Amino acid sequence: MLIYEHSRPGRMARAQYVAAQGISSELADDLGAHLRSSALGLPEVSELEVVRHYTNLSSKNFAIDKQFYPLGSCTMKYNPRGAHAAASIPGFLKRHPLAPAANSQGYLACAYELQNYLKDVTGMQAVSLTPMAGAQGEFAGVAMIRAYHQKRGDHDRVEILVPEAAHGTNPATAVMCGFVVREIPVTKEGDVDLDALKAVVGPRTAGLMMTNPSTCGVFERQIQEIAETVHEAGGLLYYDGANLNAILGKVRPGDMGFDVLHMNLHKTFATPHGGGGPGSGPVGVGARLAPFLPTPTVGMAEDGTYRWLDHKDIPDTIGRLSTFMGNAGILLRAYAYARLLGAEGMNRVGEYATLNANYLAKSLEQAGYTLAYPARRATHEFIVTLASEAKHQHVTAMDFAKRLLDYGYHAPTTYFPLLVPECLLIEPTETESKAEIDGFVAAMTQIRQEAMTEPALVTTAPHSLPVKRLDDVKAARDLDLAYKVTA
Amino acid sequence: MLIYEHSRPGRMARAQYVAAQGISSELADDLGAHLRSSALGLPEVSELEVVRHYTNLSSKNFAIDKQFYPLGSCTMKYNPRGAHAAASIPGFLKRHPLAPAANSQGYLACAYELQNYLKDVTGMQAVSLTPMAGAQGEFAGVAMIRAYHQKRGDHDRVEILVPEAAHGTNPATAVMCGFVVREIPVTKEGDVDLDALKAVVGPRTAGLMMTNPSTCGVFERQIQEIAETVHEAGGLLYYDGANLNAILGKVRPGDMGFDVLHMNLHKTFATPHGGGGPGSGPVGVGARLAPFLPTPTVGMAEDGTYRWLDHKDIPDTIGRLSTFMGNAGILLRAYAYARLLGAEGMNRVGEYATLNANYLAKSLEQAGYTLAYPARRATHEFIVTLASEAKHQHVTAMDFAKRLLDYGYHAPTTYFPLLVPECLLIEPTETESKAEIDGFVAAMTQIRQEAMTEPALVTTAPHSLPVKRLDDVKAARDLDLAYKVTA
Amino acid sequence: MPFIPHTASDEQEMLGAIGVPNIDALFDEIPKNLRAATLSEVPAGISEMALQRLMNQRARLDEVALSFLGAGAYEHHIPAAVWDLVGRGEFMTAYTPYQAEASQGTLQLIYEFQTMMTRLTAMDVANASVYDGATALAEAMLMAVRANKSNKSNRVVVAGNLNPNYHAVCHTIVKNQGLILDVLAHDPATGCLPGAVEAALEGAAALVISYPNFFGGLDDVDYLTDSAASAGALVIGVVNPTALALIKPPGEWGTRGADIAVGEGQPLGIPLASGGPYLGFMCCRQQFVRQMPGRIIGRTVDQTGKPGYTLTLQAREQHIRRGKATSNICTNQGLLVTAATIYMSLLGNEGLRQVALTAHSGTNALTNLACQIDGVTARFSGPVFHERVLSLPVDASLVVEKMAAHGVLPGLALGDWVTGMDDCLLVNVTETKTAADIACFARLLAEVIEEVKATC
Amino acid sequence: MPFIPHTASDEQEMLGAIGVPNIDALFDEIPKNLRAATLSEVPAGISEMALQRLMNQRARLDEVALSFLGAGAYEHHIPAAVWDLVGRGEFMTAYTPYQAEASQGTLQLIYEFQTMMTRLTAMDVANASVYDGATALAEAMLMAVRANKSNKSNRVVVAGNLNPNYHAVCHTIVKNQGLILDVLAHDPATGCLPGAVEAALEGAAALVISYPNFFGGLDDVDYLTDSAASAGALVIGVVNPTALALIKPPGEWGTRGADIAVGEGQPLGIPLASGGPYLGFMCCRQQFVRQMPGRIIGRTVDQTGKPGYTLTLQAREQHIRRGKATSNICTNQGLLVTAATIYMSLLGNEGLRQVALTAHSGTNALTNLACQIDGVTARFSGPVFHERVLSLPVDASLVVEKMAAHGVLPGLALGDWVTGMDDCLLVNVTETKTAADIACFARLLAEVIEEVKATC
Ligand SMILES: Cc1ncc(COP(=O)(O)O)c(C=O)c1O
Ligand SMILES: Cc1ncc(COP(=O)(O)O)c(C=O)c1O
Repeated sequence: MLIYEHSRPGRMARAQYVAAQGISSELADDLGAHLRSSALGLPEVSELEVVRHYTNLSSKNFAIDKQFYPLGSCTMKYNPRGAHAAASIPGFLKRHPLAPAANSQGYLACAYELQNYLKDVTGMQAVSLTPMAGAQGEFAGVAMIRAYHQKRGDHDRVEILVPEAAHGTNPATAVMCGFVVREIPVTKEGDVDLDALKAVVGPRTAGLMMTNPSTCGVFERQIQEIAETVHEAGGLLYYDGANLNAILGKVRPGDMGFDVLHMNLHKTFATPHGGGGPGSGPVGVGARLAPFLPTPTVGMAEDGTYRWLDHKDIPDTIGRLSTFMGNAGILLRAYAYARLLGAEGMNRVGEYATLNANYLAKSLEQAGYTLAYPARRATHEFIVTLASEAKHQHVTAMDFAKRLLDYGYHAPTTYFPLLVPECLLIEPTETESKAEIDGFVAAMTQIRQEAMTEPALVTTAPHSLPVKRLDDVKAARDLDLAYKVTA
Repeated sequence: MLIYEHSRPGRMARAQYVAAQGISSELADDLGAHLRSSALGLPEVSELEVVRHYTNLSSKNFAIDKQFYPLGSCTMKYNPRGAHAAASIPGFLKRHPLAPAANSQGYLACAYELQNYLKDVTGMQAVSLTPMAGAQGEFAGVAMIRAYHQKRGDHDRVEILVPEAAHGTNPATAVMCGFVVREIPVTKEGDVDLDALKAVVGPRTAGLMMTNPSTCGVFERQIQEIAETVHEAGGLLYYDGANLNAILGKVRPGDMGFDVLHMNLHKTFATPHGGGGPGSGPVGVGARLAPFLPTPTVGMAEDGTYRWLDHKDIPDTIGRLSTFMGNAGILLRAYAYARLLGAEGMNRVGEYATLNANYLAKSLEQAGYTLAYPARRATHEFIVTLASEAKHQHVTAMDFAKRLLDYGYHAPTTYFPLLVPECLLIEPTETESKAEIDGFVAAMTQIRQEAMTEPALVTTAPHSLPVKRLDDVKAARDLDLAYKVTA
Repeated sequence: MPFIPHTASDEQEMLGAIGVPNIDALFDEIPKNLRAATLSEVPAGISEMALQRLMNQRARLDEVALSFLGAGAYEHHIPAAVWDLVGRGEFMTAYTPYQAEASQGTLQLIYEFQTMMTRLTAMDVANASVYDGATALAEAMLMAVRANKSNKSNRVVVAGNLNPNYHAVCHTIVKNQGLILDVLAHDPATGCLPGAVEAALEGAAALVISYPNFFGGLDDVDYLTDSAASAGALVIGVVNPTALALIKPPGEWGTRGADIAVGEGQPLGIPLASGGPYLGFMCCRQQFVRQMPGRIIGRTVDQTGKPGYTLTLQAREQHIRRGKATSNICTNQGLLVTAATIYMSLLGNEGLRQVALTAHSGTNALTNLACQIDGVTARFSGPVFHERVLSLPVDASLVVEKMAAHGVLPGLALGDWVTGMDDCLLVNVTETKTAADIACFARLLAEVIEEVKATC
Repeated sequence: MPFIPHTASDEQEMLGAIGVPNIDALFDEIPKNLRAATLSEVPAGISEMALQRLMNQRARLDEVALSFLGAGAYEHHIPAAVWDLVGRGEFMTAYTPYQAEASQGTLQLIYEFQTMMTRLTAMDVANASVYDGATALAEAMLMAVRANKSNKSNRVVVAGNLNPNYHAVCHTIVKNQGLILDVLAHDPATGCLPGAVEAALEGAAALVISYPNFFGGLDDVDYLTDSAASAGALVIGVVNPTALALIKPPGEWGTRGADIAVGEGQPLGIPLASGGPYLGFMCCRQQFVRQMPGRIIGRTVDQTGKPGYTLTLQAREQHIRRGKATSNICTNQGLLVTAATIYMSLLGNEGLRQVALTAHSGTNALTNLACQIDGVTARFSGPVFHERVLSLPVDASLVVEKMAAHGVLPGLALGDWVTGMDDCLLVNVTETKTAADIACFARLLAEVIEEVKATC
């Protein structure tokens, strides 16, 4: 039932009628012709109805707080409640973004220190916290690459190279920044095809976007050679930080030769995903791109107080990316997370994320599943391909995914990266226990059995959720994007 | 699965290791022989495991926030989140109960004003907020009655009269206060049997405990005559305020002739029930019992500041009932609720609680159910008796109750009051909408149908809950009250 | 009517169905002369926004910068996860789990709580809470007198170093049933009970020991327990749950352990909040379980053999036994049990131990620093748990007043609490206090003492 | 390792199963010379307790007593229920609803959000949010240029009275795709756009109107919309959702309404929180839905015909279309959509109207009071919504500085924002401001002006 179906004309949550003391909310006659005459069309419900409706709706979601959620490339790990509490202190929640710096030293201190931590973990020279998600971080990074070449008068560099395994945001970003995308093939072993790269790299190359470990769940072993190749051709290297969780404290993108990167704090720094955001995608840069960082960033004045840096301080900035200063509340959570972990804790993130992934990969292999890159170490994630199951039992990766829901596990990422057929990209993260992983393997083993003996059970799954499999085709064909009230 | 079943030796929620800065938590060798040598025996789990375990456990509860919960005598109405927020402000949460009054004027102001509001709504002369639940309020009230008679040297008054429909806490309280209980029968119409009362009342009568509306869900029409009868005999009248919701703003117990009462703020003042508490049971008294009020209470000094009143101010007090000053946090919620409603809002509570109950009673009667007191007006609650269904279809009140759970409604109170066979005591409260009540009636109609045509469906219910009907006999016979770890 | 959902047309339809012209008609059984006058003290309703602002202003008045007040309620760090979970509507807005199948969440949680409490105290069984520590003790006294089959005494010997408020509450509650509370005075030199208690215990139904005692000190519980056992008295231990991470649990006192253990659950994840809601816990030997008041959850199975949880032994309770119940308690402190259970799960064995150890070290550090101030000494010298009496060269209540004006609550001035202790300050240090806090305390204390001296 | 659950024996078993001697061996594919140096900037980990204390101290530094700052982010009362519900783990710790069957909670909620937004704006369809108001506008510009089939222009005419930060963000984002932003200067006397815009609009792909504008003023949207329509330009309305409870929704501007409506969702139950996370909303005509970026939820049915909700039109998105997507946006502002949806449900039609009306009255009251101060005038005279520019007799930035030192943020000094407005203060009043607050503002303003005058 929709909240609108609880609505009755004239019903109200009266405690939310907010006329301020001493202020009469008389009619706004002075607005004249600007006055709205049509109904607002919001639901009219009681406070209990709202609380009950959304409490019950929430129970229809899977969530990290409820179950294992091994969504590859998404890093669904525990979101510390302590970080949430820290960011929810009234002084922070009520701070207006345009409050004078003198009244903002608390927030600025956190942001300043976070910039430093992020430089440290990535091996970069400078950081801007303003991008509001990974994709916006990518935008900022690629826009800086463009600004760099333009500043140098290097106007022919119109191409961005992207390995074919890349996340969709990479090519989409390159296009948003006005570049042409060239895809680079990936070898059977999951590495970039170096010959293919060398064949396309050249004076038109503005840069290469990649992530390492790659979205194939393996570490790109030739990274130094790739970096040299691109750099020699005059291009820059962009690091998509979505996979930073795999290497936190182990290798730094800056040391691998990357010139610019974004981080997904909502992944590596454990801020909650919120059912689709908010995220935060700070960018880090080496010396060459530092002059182009998006504003604002935080600096320290000579007297030790913190202040905002804007286009006056960074004249070549690509500019502003958000109305104010990015998803500050998420940055506070990430800052809190960094403080809780400390340097030692950070080092262990990559270690245990990798341990869990390799253990799970090995266990699934033993249960009869086919790994996409069996000869490789798993990183923080790995790929299982169900091509054979799809061919012989006609049970697809999507069927396996849906059936997992019945067992109370969220499904891994399906059909990504696109180059591996019928794949599941599985990322357990470091905050899951061995027992939880073993439970998942047991379910997968069972489903494999079902696929052999009773495939219909799997192909018509899920069976125990609020709805059965949904008709996506109808959704796109008979578009119903807003409730039409029966007046 | 129990939290203990997630436990692994050495596992820990490391962020909760709290060694304070600059304090080394070295071994406490100075404790010598006092040192504990045995294991603590707590579970060893990660923070995510805790969050996940209790999030999932919570989903196994019915709750006001999730569904209609018409538990008679319990007043399960909406618990405003605004009141919860008000009581959760750090300054209140961190206030130490023994903080000097000079550092406590915020809390004291709320408590002082709440005392006044409660006097007003009950028609009493003085109030003490210290009792921590209804039963403790009863204790305070009856102990005051005892202290009153003792102070007057009236030592023969050893009996407390209680109508047979009374809540179990009434006789239990009388006994705790050292009295003998005499039950008074109730007529077919739900009124106290006045002749029976007159027959037992006398020089041994310390007082009469009752509630009005009674637990039969009807208003005691002879209340004035009852009061006169008891008073003339030298006894005092105790009002069990559990039913105050029915008459808020309509009649005041003080005006009916009661000398002392407790209120269940966790019912009438909408503080959450918490799965079994906390509650708060302030007592109000007329002039005669004011000298005996439990301490502490809050008074105002001449300079307008608030201060605690203790045995120095109330020398005849029955004494202290809690380590500090009662369930202060609940009092703050009740205060907030009173402020949100205001006088006008209070008046409407009783009105709409009564409207809902009468509408529901009428609807169920039309659906074929038998009302226990069909000739009477329902108050805020009413009784349905399933004696006939139990006799003819062998479907009991408990079966109806369990089956309701399958329909997503919490069951009404069953088998209380004891004098009505196979009864359901139903209290919808004022915060439920007509649509919600209609839905409940539809479910009840359906279940009645099932009881006729497919009784096994009802007698083996519930079918859709985390467990099926539980074996209470085994629970009491093979006592298993704590988990035995398999080492 | 902030929370009433009725629209005018709902109301009309409902009145029509009932067959009355207006709501007032529903009250026609109430004698006219009783109909209430309008409320005069309750002000007009305000919005949630106005309420929030008002309450923020008031709460601000009660803020202090630093507090060393203990005396039965302790400032601990509460992990953020605790109240995020406790505040979930499913826990917060459920009733007592009478319908077991619809309340497995709360029921299992209480079963886990019972398990944790039995282990922490090393006792056999635990109940699902009573109101607070003091009422838990009162109930334990009544219970002990009922349960002690070896004598028919109604006399309970109470340690003189018990929190005076506990004593006061017990007095209020048990006197009506004719119990006699005899105080076993503590040794004024040590703050502990005397070394010979045999005489005092003769013919007593029970002995109440506080461990730690009101002064933070640790009595010789082994000796006391064994002495009580020889005298045929049951032993009731009043314990601090945090302390039990470090010191001997009641189930291990003496040769056979205490018979009943009670205490205040507040330190287990429950905010100070002006004194409540907290939770009183009660544990006992298996043999006394039918004498224990309050709710008890048992594990059982459903019709299919699946494990489940339910209220059990209800024949002890008022809703079944009415006047013959073990107590009149009904609503208890369910939500606080939820908090305590989650707190103990998050802390675990090592976490709780660290809380206790840090508090212990901090207390020692504070004692050392404070005793460097001229005229300040530790009133008693034995070991303590996280609380210590300091003897000051001036009236302690003046010191409290002056330090409080600086936003620091230095502890409890004992003058109003224990006769002859006007110069004494009961100071508590938990894991929340850093070395800097302790230094700040000592600095301000020294200053304020000088100030008081100067003005006297 | 605060959140890693592995025990030593877990680790050993897992390594054994994998067949490696230690965790380090799992990194053997990484070239040795790349292995990281230890972190030098990240300090040692602290406990949650220490963190909480640190953050409390820092947050305290940022507290102010009273604020009249608006300029794109507004202080509103947020009902307590909103974040109690939003903070539920089921909403907060779920991912984007890729597995529809396991995400019906979030999906249905977004569908409800889309419905509410279409109604509030009187537009046909809405998406599930983009980052914030400014990026919503940037996306709308790109979308308009793609969608405008009547001309091939890449020129967007932007109202000069648009929030300068919105303009800056759009510039950053759209310039890379070759869009040209032409500013349509506002009339310095009225703060509104000029009465004749035909020439400026010629050949433009779109016109951006801000309603209210940056100064709080209300442009003649009917005229502007109709002019754009005649010129073949699409109309993008940048609107404040609270204002729409009082003033004309973009779908009703002029004869045919705006084509795209965007704005900042922050006023709908989202705390100021230093500028984010907020949410940008986007609505448009049905015919442009396939050009709209971001997630869109559709209602459909499951295999049994039961209604359900799912992500739809994914062929617009980067994960399907990669380089050909409408935008690169992936993660958006889901949790804030949750907050806004619950906020709008709680307020309802009349509740939101009251918020707007109260803010409006308060703004008028403040204007009247402030203009009684010698030398203070309203910079523009037309009607406004909850924001107004005051012209001061002294430099506004000095006034802000001095009032802020008293804990009152009087608004935004416009000197750094709009040339020639050094004496101007942009003041916002929402429903949170009482008559007493406004009086306090005026009193302090008068004082501070005198002070500045004296020191100059
Ligand atoms: C590999 C990769 N790159 C980029 C992104 C984009 O990040 P965001 O969703 O925060 O925009 C993601 C997240 O989905 C990702 O997995
Ligand atoms: C009629 C009546 N009296 C007394 C009580 C006891 O109140 P409490 O449970 O708060 O002790 C109740 C609550 O169950 C009740 O319904």
